[in-house]
Formats: sequence, C-alpha cells, structure tokens
Amino acid sequence: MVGYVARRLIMAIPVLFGVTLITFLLMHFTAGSYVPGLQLDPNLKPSDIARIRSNLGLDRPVLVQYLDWLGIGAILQQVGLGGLLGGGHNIDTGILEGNFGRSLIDGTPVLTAVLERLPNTIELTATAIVLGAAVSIPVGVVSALRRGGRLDQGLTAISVAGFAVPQFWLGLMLILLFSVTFHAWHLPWLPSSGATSPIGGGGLLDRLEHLVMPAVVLAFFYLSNWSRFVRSSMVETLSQDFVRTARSKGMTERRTVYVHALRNAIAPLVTLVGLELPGLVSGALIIEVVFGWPGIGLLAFQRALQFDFTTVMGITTFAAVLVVAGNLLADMLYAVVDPRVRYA
Amino acid sequence: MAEAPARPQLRSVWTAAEPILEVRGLTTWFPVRQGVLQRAVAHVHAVDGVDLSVRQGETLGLVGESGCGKTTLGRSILRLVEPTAGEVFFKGRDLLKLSGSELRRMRREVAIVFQDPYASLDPRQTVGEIVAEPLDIHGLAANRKQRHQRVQELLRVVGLNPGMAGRYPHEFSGGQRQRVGIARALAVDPTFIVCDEPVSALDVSIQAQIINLLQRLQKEFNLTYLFVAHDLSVVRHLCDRIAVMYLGRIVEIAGSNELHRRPKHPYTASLLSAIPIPDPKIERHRQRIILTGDVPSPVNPPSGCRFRTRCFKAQEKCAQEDPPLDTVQLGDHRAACFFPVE
Amino acid sequence: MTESDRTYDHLLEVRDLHTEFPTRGGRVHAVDGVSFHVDPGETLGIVGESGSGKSVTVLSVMRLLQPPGRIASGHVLYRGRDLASLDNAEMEEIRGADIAMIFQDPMTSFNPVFRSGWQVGEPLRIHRGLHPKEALKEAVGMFVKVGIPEPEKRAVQYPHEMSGGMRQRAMIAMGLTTAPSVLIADEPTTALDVTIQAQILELLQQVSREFGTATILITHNLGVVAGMCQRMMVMYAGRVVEEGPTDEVFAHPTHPYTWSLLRSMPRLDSDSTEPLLAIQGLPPDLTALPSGCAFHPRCPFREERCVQETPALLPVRERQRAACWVTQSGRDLTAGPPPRG
Amino acid sequence: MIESNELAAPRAAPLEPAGGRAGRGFWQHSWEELRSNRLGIASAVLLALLIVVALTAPFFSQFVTHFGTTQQDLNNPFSAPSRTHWLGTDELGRDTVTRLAYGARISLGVGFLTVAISLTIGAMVGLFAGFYGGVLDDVLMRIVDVVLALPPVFLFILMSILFRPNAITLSVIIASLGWASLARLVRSEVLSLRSREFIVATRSLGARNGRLIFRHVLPNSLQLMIVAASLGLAQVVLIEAALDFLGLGIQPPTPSWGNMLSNAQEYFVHSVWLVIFPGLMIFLTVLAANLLGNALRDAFDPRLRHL
Amino acid sequence: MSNQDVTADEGYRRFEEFLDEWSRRDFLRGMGAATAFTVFAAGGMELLAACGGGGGGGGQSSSGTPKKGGHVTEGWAFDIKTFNSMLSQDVYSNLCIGLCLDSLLTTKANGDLTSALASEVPKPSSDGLTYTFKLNKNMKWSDGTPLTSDDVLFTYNLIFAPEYQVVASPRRGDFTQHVATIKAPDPETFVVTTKEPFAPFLAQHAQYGILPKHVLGSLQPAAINTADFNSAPSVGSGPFKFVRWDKGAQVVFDRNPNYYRGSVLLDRFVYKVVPSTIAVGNQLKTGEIDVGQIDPSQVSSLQTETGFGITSFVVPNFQFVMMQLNPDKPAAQILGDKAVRQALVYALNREGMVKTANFGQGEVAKSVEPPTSWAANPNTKPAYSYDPSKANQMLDQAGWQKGSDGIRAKGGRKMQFTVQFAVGSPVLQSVAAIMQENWKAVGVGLTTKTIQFAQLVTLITDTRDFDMILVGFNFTQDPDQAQLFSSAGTRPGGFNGFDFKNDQVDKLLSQAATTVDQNKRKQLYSQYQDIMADQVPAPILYFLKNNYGVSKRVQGYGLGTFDQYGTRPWMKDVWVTDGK
Repeated sequence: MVGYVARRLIMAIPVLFGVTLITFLLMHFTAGSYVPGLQLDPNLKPSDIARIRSNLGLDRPVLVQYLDWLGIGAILQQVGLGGLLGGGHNIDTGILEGNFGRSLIDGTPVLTAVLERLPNTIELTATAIVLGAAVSIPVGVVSALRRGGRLDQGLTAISVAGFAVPQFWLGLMLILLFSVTFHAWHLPWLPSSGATSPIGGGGLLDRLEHLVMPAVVLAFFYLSNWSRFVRSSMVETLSQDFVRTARSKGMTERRTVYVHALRNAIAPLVTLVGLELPGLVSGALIIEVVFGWPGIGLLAFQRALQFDFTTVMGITTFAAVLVVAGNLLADMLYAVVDPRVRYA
Repeated sequence: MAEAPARPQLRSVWTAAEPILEVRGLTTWFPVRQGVLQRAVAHVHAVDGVDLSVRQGETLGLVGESGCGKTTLGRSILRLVEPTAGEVFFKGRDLLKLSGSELRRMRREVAIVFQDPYASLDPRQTVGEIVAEPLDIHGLAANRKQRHQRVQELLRVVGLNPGMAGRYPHEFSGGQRQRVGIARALAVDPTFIVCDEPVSALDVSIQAQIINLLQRLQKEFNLTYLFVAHDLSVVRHLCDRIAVMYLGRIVEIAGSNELHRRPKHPYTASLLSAIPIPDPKIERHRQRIILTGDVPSPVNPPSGCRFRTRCFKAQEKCAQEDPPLDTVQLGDHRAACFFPVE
Repeated sequence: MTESDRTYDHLLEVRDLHTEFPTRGGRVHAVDGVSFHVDPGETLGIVGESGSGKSVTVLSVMRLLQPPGRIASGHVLYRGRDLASLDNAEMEEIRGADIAMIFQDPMTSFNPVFRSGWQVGEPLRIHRGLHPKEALKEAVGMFVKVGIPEPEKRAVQYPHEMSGGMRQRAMIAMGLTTAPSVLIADEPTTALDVTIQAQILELLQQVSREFGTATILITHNLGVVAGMCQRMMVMYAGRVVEEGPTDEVFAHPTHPYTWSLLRSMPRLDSDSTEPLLAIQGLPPDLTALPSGCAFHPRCPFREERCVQETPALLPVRERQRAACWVTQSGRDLTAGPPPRG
Repeated sequence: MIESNELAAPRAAPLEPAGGRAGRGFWQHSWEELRSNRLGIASAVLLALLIVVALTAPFFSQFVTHFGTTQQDLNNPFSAPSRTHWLGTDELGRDTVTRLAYGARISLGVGFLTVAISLTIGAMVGLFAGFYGGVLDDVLMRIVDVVLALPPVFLFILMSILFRPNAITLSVIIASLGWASLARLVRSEVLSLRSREFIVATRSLGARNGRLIFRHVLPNSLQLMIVAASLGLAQVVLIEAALDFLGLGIQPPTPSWGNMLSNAQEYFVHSVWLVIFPGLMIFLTVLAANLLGNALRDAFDPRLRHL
Repeated sequence: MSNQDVTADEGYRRFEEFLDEWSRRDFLRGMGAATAFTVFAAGGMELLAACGGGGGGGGQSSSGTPKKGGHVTEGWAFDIKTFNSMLSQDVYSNLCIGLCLDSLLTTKANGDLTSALASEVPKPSSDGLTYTFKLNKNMKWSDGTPLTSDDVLFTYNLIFAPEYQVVASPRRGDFTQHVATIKAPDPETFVVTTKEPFAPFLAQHAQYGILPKHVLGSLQPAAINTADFNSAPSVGSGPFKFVRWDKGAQVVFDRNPNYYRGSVLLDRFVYKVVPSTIAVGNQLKTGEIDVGQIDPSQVSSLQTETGFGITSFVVPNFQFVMMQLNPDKPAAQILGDKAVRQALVYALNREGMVKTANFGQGEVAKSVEPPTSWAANPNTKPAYSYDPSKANQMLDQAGWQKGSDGIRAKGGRKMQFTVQFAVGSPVLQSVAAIMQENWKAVGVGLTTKTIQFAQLVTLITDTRDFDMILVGFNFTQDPDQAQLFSSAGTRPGGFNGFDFKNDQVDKLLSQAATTVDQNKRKQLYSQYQDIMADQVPAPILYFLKNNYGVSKRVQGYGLGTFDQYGTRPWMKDVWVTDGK
C-alpha cells in the first residue's frame, strides 16, 4: 500500500512539472509586456513601468523566471551561476522549498491568499457534496426500485434537467427570485452575495443564509449527476446474484435493498466524490463568480485576468496537487468500500 | 478443397515421419509487479518447462483443471503469448525464433479454435467477413469472386448454410458460432489446429455435433489436433494420446485407453475417479479418490513434486526432489511420479 | 414457523406450476405445468439444458423470480401450506429457515463487501434473532461441519479471499445454519473443477444423510445425477418430459430426449471413438415453441402425431412417466430410431 | 450441406429460413432500438431542427424574420415580443429571433467542431496508447494526466487572450482540454477490447496491428465514441455558453447565446425575454444532446451505462 | 413595454399584458444580475482620481439631529489591493486608504483643494518653486504616537529617495521629474521645492495618505512592497481605523478615537465587495448595502425605489476613440487626413450613444476638458453635431468614393478599420455597435474587437498595433493632459499610443503646466481645446455621469464629482437615523 502510494506520487512529479510549465509559458506569452497590477494611469511614467517590471524580475528570459519560480534560482546563485538570473527579484518564490511567493498584485503571500479562501470554498463545495449525496442516494434508490414508473420518470426528468441547465443562469434566477423579489414582497429573503454579512455577520445562521443559494445550485449539479449514477448502479446491483442469495436467506426486502444492495451500489459513488476534490479550484468557479463567493475559484479567475503570475502559478500547483490527490483519494476510498480492491 | 491455391512450402528439413510439433522446455512466466518501480517481484509459473511432441495426423489431448496452464501452453506454442524460454519446433523450424513476417507466414500452417465462440468472433463483422478475413490477410483469394466462393465452401464444409454469410454472430446459436470459428480456422488450409476447449461452453446436446464435426474434418483434411480440455470424457473420446497437466507441468502422458486403464500418476487417478459417469449402477459403486484442499498458487509452486500437497501417496522424497516426466516409463506411457499408482 | 396440524403427502410438493415472463416478443412460458415432490432424506435431480426451465422452477418455489417474471398458476405445497399464496412477510419466514438454496456461482452469490462469517451467520440473525457474536460463533461451527480448514480465520475473510471450492462450502454452510428441511442446490458444481466438484458432491451427500434434508439438485450433468439422486426428472422447453427413479431412467429412457442425451455424451468408460449420436438442431426458442411436442423437430423417433398434439406426462413403465406419444403407445426406444428416407 | 442432421432444423431455430439477405447487423439493431425510444427520437429531431436553423440562418434572417443580426433600431430598443419582433429586441433594437438563430450557429458549430477535434485526437491517442501499451502508453498517458490536471479556468482565460475567440479558435481551445478525457475513455475501452478473444483470434490468423486496430478495435469502440460525442456535445455547449458569459468566448456583436445572456442580465429588469430565451435555447440544446446520448447508449449497449 | 401595437393579434396582446402584470408586481425589478467580467473590464474606465473633498460636499442634505453610533455599508464591485498609499493605483484602494490615512491636502466636491493634515493649502513661493506645508498641531496616530512632518518626509521619500528605488510605486517617475528637494525643517513643517514651476503639483502630489514612519521606517526598502501594513494597517490617521480585510468580501473600519478633527459619529464603516455593478442595485434594494454606485442601466428603474435616494453628478471620465496617427501604421494613411477625422466625428450620433448605451447617464463632450473643470471651454469649434450628410460630403471631397459594396475607397485603399476595446463592458459594446452602424451609413467599414484589459494596456503603451481604440480615462481636477496628448507621451511606455504630435499643443501644455496663475492657465487651455477640437486626434464621445444610491437612513453623505474616492473628511459627520 505504501509502495503503491509512493509510486503514484512519483508518477505525479512529471505531471506537476508539465502543468506548471505549460501554465507559466502560456501566461508569459499572453501577458506580453504588461506589468501585473498596473492600470491605465495618465500619471504613470514609462520609467515607472520599466522600474517596476525590472523589480519584479519580469524582464528576464522566461525560462530563467520559471527556474526562479521553481526555486532553482537560489541554487543557481549558490553554484555561482546567479548571473543568469539577472535583475533584482522580489517575488521571492521557490516552489521546491515550499515557497509560493507573493502576489504581484497586492504583495501578500500566495499561500496565505489561497488558505484564506480555502475555508469558504470548502464550506461551499462540502455542503453541496453532502447535500448532493444526501439527496441523490435516496432519489437514485427510489428510482431504481420503481424503475420505469411515474416517480422514476419524474426524478429522472429532474436530474436530466439538472444536467442541462446552465449553472450561472440558474444562479441568476435564484437571486432574482429569492433575494430581489422576495424582499420586494416583504417575504423572508436570502442575501445575494458573499459568505457572511459585513455587520454582525459570521454567525451560524448568517453563514447558512448566505450559503443556501450557491450550495443549492452546485448541489443540483451533483444531484443530477449522482442520482443517475446511483440509479443505474442500483439497478445493476439488484440484478446480481448475491442479492438473490440475500433474498433466499429470507431477509426482508428493505434489508436486502438497504444493507446488501445499497452498500455495493454506492461504493463507486465514493470514488466520484473523491474525484470532486480538484473541483475546489474550478468546480464551483462560475457559482462563486455569480454569488460573489470569496472562494478559490473567484480568486483564480480574477488573478488570471490580472496576470498575477505568482498567484496563478500557486493556484495551478495547488490544483494539480488536488487532481493527483483526488485520484489517489478516490482509489484509496474505493479500496476502503470494496474489500476486493487491494493496491500493491 | 482442390481449388485452394497451392501453398508455398516452408523451407525445412522436416520429414513426415518426425513429430510435426516438438516442444522442448517451454516455459511461460507472467511477472507479478510490485513496488515503486513496478519491478517484477515474482512470477506466475503458468507453463514451467514442458516437453511435448505431436505426430502428424494424431490428436493429442491436453487436460487439467483451471489454472493448470493448459490454455497458456496452447497459446505459447502459437506465440499468441510470448514464452519465456524453450523451443517449439513446427515441422522442424523453431517458431520462437521466427521474425514477425515469418511468423505471419507460418500462421497459414497452424490455426486455433477458441473456447467461447461468441467472444472469439468480432461482433461487428458478418460471418462471411469473419471467414474471409484469413483469406484477405494472406492474400489467398485472387479476386472477389474466388473469395466469395471460398467462403461459401468453407461454411458448407462446417455444416452451415452458406446463405447465412451475411448475418452477424449474435444471430447464431453457440454451436453454430463454433462452426464459424472452425470455418475461419480452416480458411488458411492449416495442417495443425490447436483446439482450446472448443466444446466446454456448449450445451450437452450440441457438444456431440461439434465433436463429430472435428473428427470428420480431421479425416477429411488430414489435420493434426492439439486438443485442450478439462473434460476427460471428451478428450478420451477424441484423442489418440492424452497429456495431463498440473500447475504448469505435464505430469503424465499416455495413449488414451492406456491412461484410462492404468493411470500412474496419483493426480491422473484422482481426476479419473472424480469424473461422474452417467450410469447410476457404476457411479454409485465407484471407488472415489477425493483430493483434499485446493490447487496451490502458481506464483509459489510447492517444492519437489507440485502435486505433493494434495497427494494421497506423498512421502518425504516428493518434497525434496522434482520427479521428471520419465520417472515412470512404460513404452509410450510416461509419468512424473516416484510412487506411482499400481 | 408453527407446525401445521394438517397432514400432508409430501414435505414439498409442486403441483401444475406455470411461470411466465412477459417479453416484447410475447409471453414466455418458462415453466409450463411442472409437478414434482420431495421427501426428507431424498435427493431429486432435475436435469435439462440451459433454458429448459429448471432454474426458473426452483426460483418459483422460492418465490425469487426477478420481476416481471411471475407464477401464473399452480401450487407449491410445503408441509401442506401453499407457498404461492403466502404474503411476502410469511414467505420471508420460510425462506432460509425451512427451505434454503445454494447457487451455481459461489463467487457472485456472496456479497463481496461483507465478511464471509457475517454472511453465513446472517440467516440466524434474521430467523432466530441471534446476537451477531453468537451468529458468528455458529457460523464458525458450521464451517467446521462443511470441512473448511481454519474456520476462525476464514470467517473474518472476505469471499474473494477464498478459493472457489471453499466458497461453495461456505455457501452450503450458510444454507444449513438454520437446519432447513429442504435444500435446493442450483447447479452447485458447474463452476468448479472436477476434483472440487467431487468434494462438494461428497459433502452434499453427507449433509443429506446427516441432516435428513430433502435435496433438490439441479444440474445439466447426467453423471452427477447418476451418482447423487434417487429420483430424477428431465426438463425440456419448460416442461417435464420424463420422470422416474434414476436407475430406471438411465437403464430404460422412455423419452427420446433422454435417450438422445445419454447417447450424445462421450463416456469415460467407453473405448469407442465412433461418432457420437448428435441431437440435431438447436434447443427451442421459448418465444416460438414448435407445435405439438416441443422436441419433435429434433426427435429421431417423431411421428405424425408429435407435430400436431402436445403429449401429457403419463406413466409409461412402472414408476416412470414420460411425455411422449411414441413411448406412450408402447414402443421401446432401445431398438433405436426408425431409418429415415 | 454435408451432414444434414447437423443443420439447424428450420422450425426450431430462432432464425428465419436462410435466404440471401444480409443479417440484422449491429447498426440496424441499434437503430431499431433507438427508434423505439420516443424521447431519443424527439431529441434527435430537435437537434436536427436546430442544425437546420443554424445552417440557414442567413436565409432565415432574410426571408423569415427580415432582420440582420447587427441591424439596429435605436428608436425601438427593448421592444416586447410582437408580430414584427417575435421575441422582442435588445438594447440596440436588434431582433432577438434573428440573433438566436445566429447564436445557434455558434453554439452548435462550436459544439460539433469541438467534439470532432477532441474525438479525433482523443480516439487516436486512446487507440494507440491502449493498443500498443508500454512506453508509448506511458508517455501518452502522462500527457493526458498533465492536460487533465491543468486548471481549465487558466487555460481558457489565457488561450482566449492568445487567440481571438471565434467559433473555430474557441473550438480549438475547448478541444485542447477535452480530448484528454476522451483519450482515457477510449484507451480503457481499447484495453478491454485488446484482451478480448476475437482480437487474439484475429492475431492468430497472422493479422498485422494496423488491421487489428482499424478493422476490429476501432469499429468495436465506435459506439462508445458516438455516445461520448453526443454527451460531449451537451457539455461543450454548456462550456461555450459559460465562457461567453464570463467574457472569454465569442465577443459581441457576433451573437451567441452565452453573450446574449451576459449582456441581457443588465437589462432584464425591464426586458425579461432577453434573458429567458437564450437560456431556454441553451437548456433545450443541452437537454436534447444529453437525451440523445442516453438514448444512443441504451440502444447500443447497456454496458456503457457508466458513461 | 412601450410597444403598444394596436394591430397586434390577441396572442401578443396577452403576452404583453402578462409581462406588464409581472412588471407591476415588481417581479423583475432591479434584477441586476451578476456579471463577472465587469469586475475586471471596468478597470479600463475607472482610473485613478486621487482627489478629496473638504468638509461636506454636495449630494444629500442632512435632516434631523446627528447622533452617534451605527454603521454604514458601502458596496463596490471591486476588492481593494493595498493600504499603502504609495503603491496604490486604483480608486478603490484609494477610497479605503482615504478612510484611515489622511493626506496633506484633500479635495472638495467642486474640485477645490482644501486642508487636511496640513492646516491650510500652501501658496507657492513667488518663483513658483517652493511649497511650504504647515501641519496641524498635536496630531496623533490611532495608537497615540504623535504624527509629525517626519512621517510626511518618510512618506515622500518612498518615491523620492534613491534608496527606495525598489519600492514599486507608480508615482516616482512624475514626482522625481518635477521635484528638486523635500525637507522637514521642524516637526510641523514640510517643504517641497520643484525644479521648475509646476502648476498641477498640489493636485497631483499633495493628496497621498501619509504613512507612519514608526511602523514602516525600520523596514528594508524592498520589504515596503510586502509589508504587513499594506494589507492590515496597524495604525491610522483618518476618521476610521482599520479592523479587518476579508479578501474578496469586505473591509471593516471602526471609529478612530484619536482623529485629529474629533471623533466621527459612526461606530463602523464597511466597504463591501459585491459580485458586480448590477448586484449593487440589488443589494441597495434589499438593504444589504447602504451606499453604492448604480449601473447606468438601472438608474431609471431604481429611481422609483423608496428605500434610498439617488445622487447624480458628471465626473471627469471621458470615453474617447484613439485614432492611429503614426505614419508607419496603415490606418494612419487614412486617419492622417484631418478632414477624414472630422467627417468621422460628424457621422457619429453621440446623443444616441449617451441615450442608448449609457441610458442617458452622461453628457456629450464639447471639448477635451471635462465640463466639471474650471478650464473647460464649452464653445470650441467646430461643435460636431450629428450630421451624416456633412460627413458624406466631406469624405466625398477628400476623394473617398463609395464602392459597390457601400464602402468608400481611395486609390485602391478601402476605408475600413478595426476598433478595439476592453472585454466585458456592455456600454462599450453598445457604443461600438452604434459607431459601426453610424459609420456604415457614411460608407466606412468598422469591425469591433474586444481584448482583455491587460492586453489593452500593452497595446496602448507598447505594441501600438491598432487602428482605433475605444477607451475611457479619468482625470483629476487639474486640467493638465500632457501625458495623453503631448508628443512626449509617444515614447514607448507613454499613453500617447496613437502618436499624436502637434507642436502647438506641446507648447501650450508645457506653458500651462509651468504657469501658476489660474487665469493665465485657463486661457492657455482654452486655446489648447480649440486646437484639439479642430484636429480631433481622438474624438471624445461623452463624459460619464455617476449615480449613487444612498439609503435614507444615512445622513450627511457628501459624494460629489471630485470626492468620491480618496480622503473623505466629511465622513466625520455622516450619521445614521436608526443608530444601527
């Protein structure tokens, strides 16, 4: 098991390099001579732009910048090749030393920025996942048991619709209805943006109020995805020999379904949930944008548009690590729920 | 099959008096990979040093229980699985030393019929296309018309209505599919056919049809069979000689009747006694040898004689020494056992 | 269950059972008027090819048919009680407690995610309300009885960690924990190697002796029936075509199908290399059964009448019944079929 | 016929009397299955209709709606649905129906092109990686891993800056990520096909790899690809709309459903039709593509259920 | 729903009724949904305007007796970036800096400079070179440390002293270009000497939040860029002191007890980040925010809302079209001809743009100087009314003949352009679409292209490979426009990316900048505006109008043209009627 994990991690190293290098190169080619954070300011002198650019080390060759970002810059300096690095560089990165550097936009450490946003994103996605799983499992089971019936058709229709409705559109509609219109009608209404109220906020109820709409939109997606999965998995499981064996032992239908069949049917769902881990970065992005949810997705989106190299690279690394970890987690979870699976 | 185009002879010094197939020390191991670098930490000893020879025109049966390596042996001979070591002389040429194109040419001489007639036919091809494929591969039909005629003829030979050439495998019953598989094998006009459990997946009432067909074809085309099966009754009916395999090794080989009457290896004896005979009078009073336990893992075969862990005659020596196949030798009858059954 | 005061003829008796499956191509009569019975200590063999309806018959007895399959008519009398008319809760009490079943593939018949001991003890927890720990202890005890070495270790293993033979032993153990009076074994050895098959058959015989259970053994292997069963019945296309004591049926088959089957099998004890008798044609498609006797297109003995009318299962010899116009009219099959022009 | 008694007796066999006619092939069988699926057929019809509208958008606008896509009427902005403007007009008095018809070109064009590109690349990579295995497989799959581990947001943003987004570049951008998962899908299918006995059988006949791949493996994985393509189309339409919505996709004044929506949200205080209809079009298209994909999957092979 | 087509059939009539019904029930009102992209794109329009207001500006009048306590939440679609006044560049950061770090001077709503930390607006010395700032006495930082001219000197050294080169301040270039020396002769005096008379000096450089030397002074120069202070200022001098900044969500301030002008009335001020400019309107309605700038598209619908009042004023932000004039670039071959440029402006329906694209929230430009400026000359000639026939005539005269495709051509060259602008602004999209239609009417082809904001910046300052750019700029109250229109700005990195070079303009701009007397300056700028109107190197389309919704519970909000961002001394007197 340990060997297996180690092997997977070693295999992930070239992947991480590939991901960061591609992002880095793409960003440099697209950014051109743009200095992150600078605006169209009539008082800005060309000399200022050149100076700031040089201070950030952005005038060096791209590959040198990448090596510096990796932290090889420091090593180069030690072996006397520091000249290659040129210019001053106050980005202060060294990913190999665990240093993600500081944002080029606001100078705060990238790691801090990501960690600050992480709880919000986790709050949103975890709620949606729990909500999605909690609803999709019974829905899928009921659909499978009533296969072909009215109830099944209705539930299937809802989940298919959940696949087809654009999330941003649904989000807008919910804001329209539950924030704006409900408020106008003097009904209890929901806040339309943010994770907490600025004044007197942060309490459990306050957080919940803010969480409801974005979590529901996201959960709707999971729900439609997973309920169909559970349904087909359950249908398949119910037709398997061991279910017949269970029945032949004289157990009640309820026990057969909920102990023997369900346990097998939802085992693969666990891996699906594991694979949602990378979704922390981009899965909820559009929802975070629509609801102004201060999560990682929103940060990623905003910073990419501002060419905040260090932050984007930090998030890219983080995301790639999540992908690797998510896949590994999914496999591990599968081994937990299905004793037949063993890794060596 | 007079119309079949003349087949170019493989260059060899082989003469018909010698065995058509001679297998020496054939070994096929599959690595068990583990660890960070996926190094092979152990091997499945699927086939472990098998010597075998098949004479022209005979049927050699290869029996054993699941996992004994009989299917791997059959496929290793045809290089459908790459053997780890050994030599396979077919008409005097070592197949394991052939290059890719030589090997492909050789495939006109040898064919294989598979166990599961459904799995071994491409579901997206019509039966006609399936049977014609070997002709296309080896360029055995000069034109479309010839190709069509040959397919029709082949289908007729295996007892199928040639009018059904446009149908798909799923439209046929198991027995009919197996006939298609046989027709495909015959298309290249081979001299040697490996029959890999060709009747095990069929219903009792269909089995006989295929067995009879195989027998008839052998006479008609002077074929040599290596017949792999787990059912000793079928093998005994069909084969001239029988080799019994256990855990990657051949433990006994003898003429069909000889083996049945005088099994020397305890494994053969117990195998024979375990097979139910459809006659209550005999069956109820048979003396059965019930083996204990299961077949050991082929990754770590037992030391000495591989059967000793389940053997009712095992002694100290069996664990120390590995009996070679000629430990017991009565003419053609050979067995790898120090304490053979009397 | 409480012992009924009523008297009954047989421990388990099936009368005129009809089971059907609605399909797109029409209603399929998978079981068409099957009757039989078993008594304690007795082993009944049901023989037939795939699709002959033998499995559906016993699944109907257990009421384990997959929807939309259903029992259309007939009675399943267990100790005089008609199982076909019980409600689900009552049937659940019978299943596993009075009638147990073991299946063909011991791999897929065990739930892969629960430990084997847990599963084997489950009938006890359901029917006797045993504490899980006690149930596990009983299961281990049962493992000993069916000859599983290291029973404590095996009980905490998952099914996939056991070999095929071991799993089938565990399956039998599971069926026997509640000491049922009827044990139905549906092709229990088909997925096993011959040497393991011999072990399992030995075990089944031993169980039947020791527990006095009535056993119904379903198989397609005539050799197995020959060794195991006192009585046998042969099924073809959802019907019983021949029935009688095993010895008699093998010695004097009274249905051409049985006759052909026996002649089409290569025998280990025969030196003959002559061509076997091959039953021509294919087993019938249940959605499009031939008219008259379902076997007539393949039957070497067929007469005009066989094509038109369906024969009933009637006594042909003493203690032996067959559904065949030919033998019912007094012909002996041993003479062989008439030559065809 | 050599031995008549070995032949199937016509009345007992599940076959019709043998004739010269070709059998009911796999595709024919699937088509019959599909035809009986009313929802699937309805979806296919709807998609076909949308394709027709998209293809004929210029004629449509000229002869049916009588408006151009960018034709403005500053005196008549935000007009409600009426006889002249069936679905109303936007802030510059442009006709919504006309713009929706042109939007269909974008959504479906990007959808189909993206699916075509990613399927071609994905299928090739999957086929070769799965079939040959070894180092080739390792290298290709590491590349797939890299692509799958790239955060799509950054890729979309950066590439939409690098290439000016139009229907073609946008397809390339989306496909540049989309092929990877398809490659994985095809690879796993190929892996299972490769070990299937009929491949071994064909190899035993002396077939070369090219024949195995293109005559056997590819035709047998086509069904999977078709289903994946249909479900992929739905996904791409959604992604395209989302990119437009985020301002990373098709740019105004070229109308697309996504950018019409993002534009409209400013105004649907008073002109709700501007946000309802593009949303509805996206919804219907995605729904149809999904349902068609499901129907195809059911028609082909229930084994593909996990897709 | 203005379309009351009486001939419409029954179905449509009923549909309209249905929509009307909806509208009446407010179902759709104020639904300004979130638009993600405006967050970033608007950077192209809303630029630096570091100004302030001295004591109660325009806007809302107070009623009732001010009371202490309560809070105000102001909503913006943009998060701030830094609290370091020397690093900040965007108005949002400046707004928050202004709340907790006072500057030497600040600006009133009408653009007049007024005192802040300095006790009065200094007069330049007679040679126009020296400015002497006298600080208020006994000022303290919020932690009680005295605030002296040492802090001021430290602050200005960040953009002046050579050892602070590494500080990533965008102000150093301009400051060091004009300033000769800075001195703090005593704790209450700060003296600046410029190299030559520089009239915009006070407006441009006297309004930076003063930083605490006792916090930042001990840091290495490079560490200033990343100091903790930048994201969490531990001490302050403004009306409020910083409490916390939840990135992407909100910035919270509490009353500063040591405020040198006395304690403010509010307990707490919150700068809230909302998803989009549209969301501002929604949240004003729901009361989630008290103050917020309303998107032009929503103004009319929000006017009927009862919970808040709307304050409107024109701002010095103009939308204009940069026309490529660099003779090396192909487009300049056409646009180099003044008559063509003029004809193109005549062909533009700028009223229509304001009315349609901006929903009436703007003013058609009569000159390059905003109407809010003291230097504005409203009577520049020509006046460029919308006159397509005149445009046609001028183009005909210039030798551009319409081809069969309706596009004018001359000597084989077609009159076709591509206009580029920042992605994501519906307003600019509409403006571009109208330009396209307007010009098409006179035989000029125009394609539009949107690019990301970052690219737009590079395009203007570096690559300069464009035909036209549609962009917005903000100006301070000083009328100097040298960075944009003087030939000095054509150097790489400068903002005169369209290569406008005019000797007279250069002369007038530099004269005006070195002239201290306002009347003289006004004259010079008036001439300058006339030349610009004649040359139209970059036609100004219109000036924007800002609209703020201010909740009725909030009193004393002094928002005006020049004091929206930057220090807001009037915050001291803002109070809330419900005390919450």
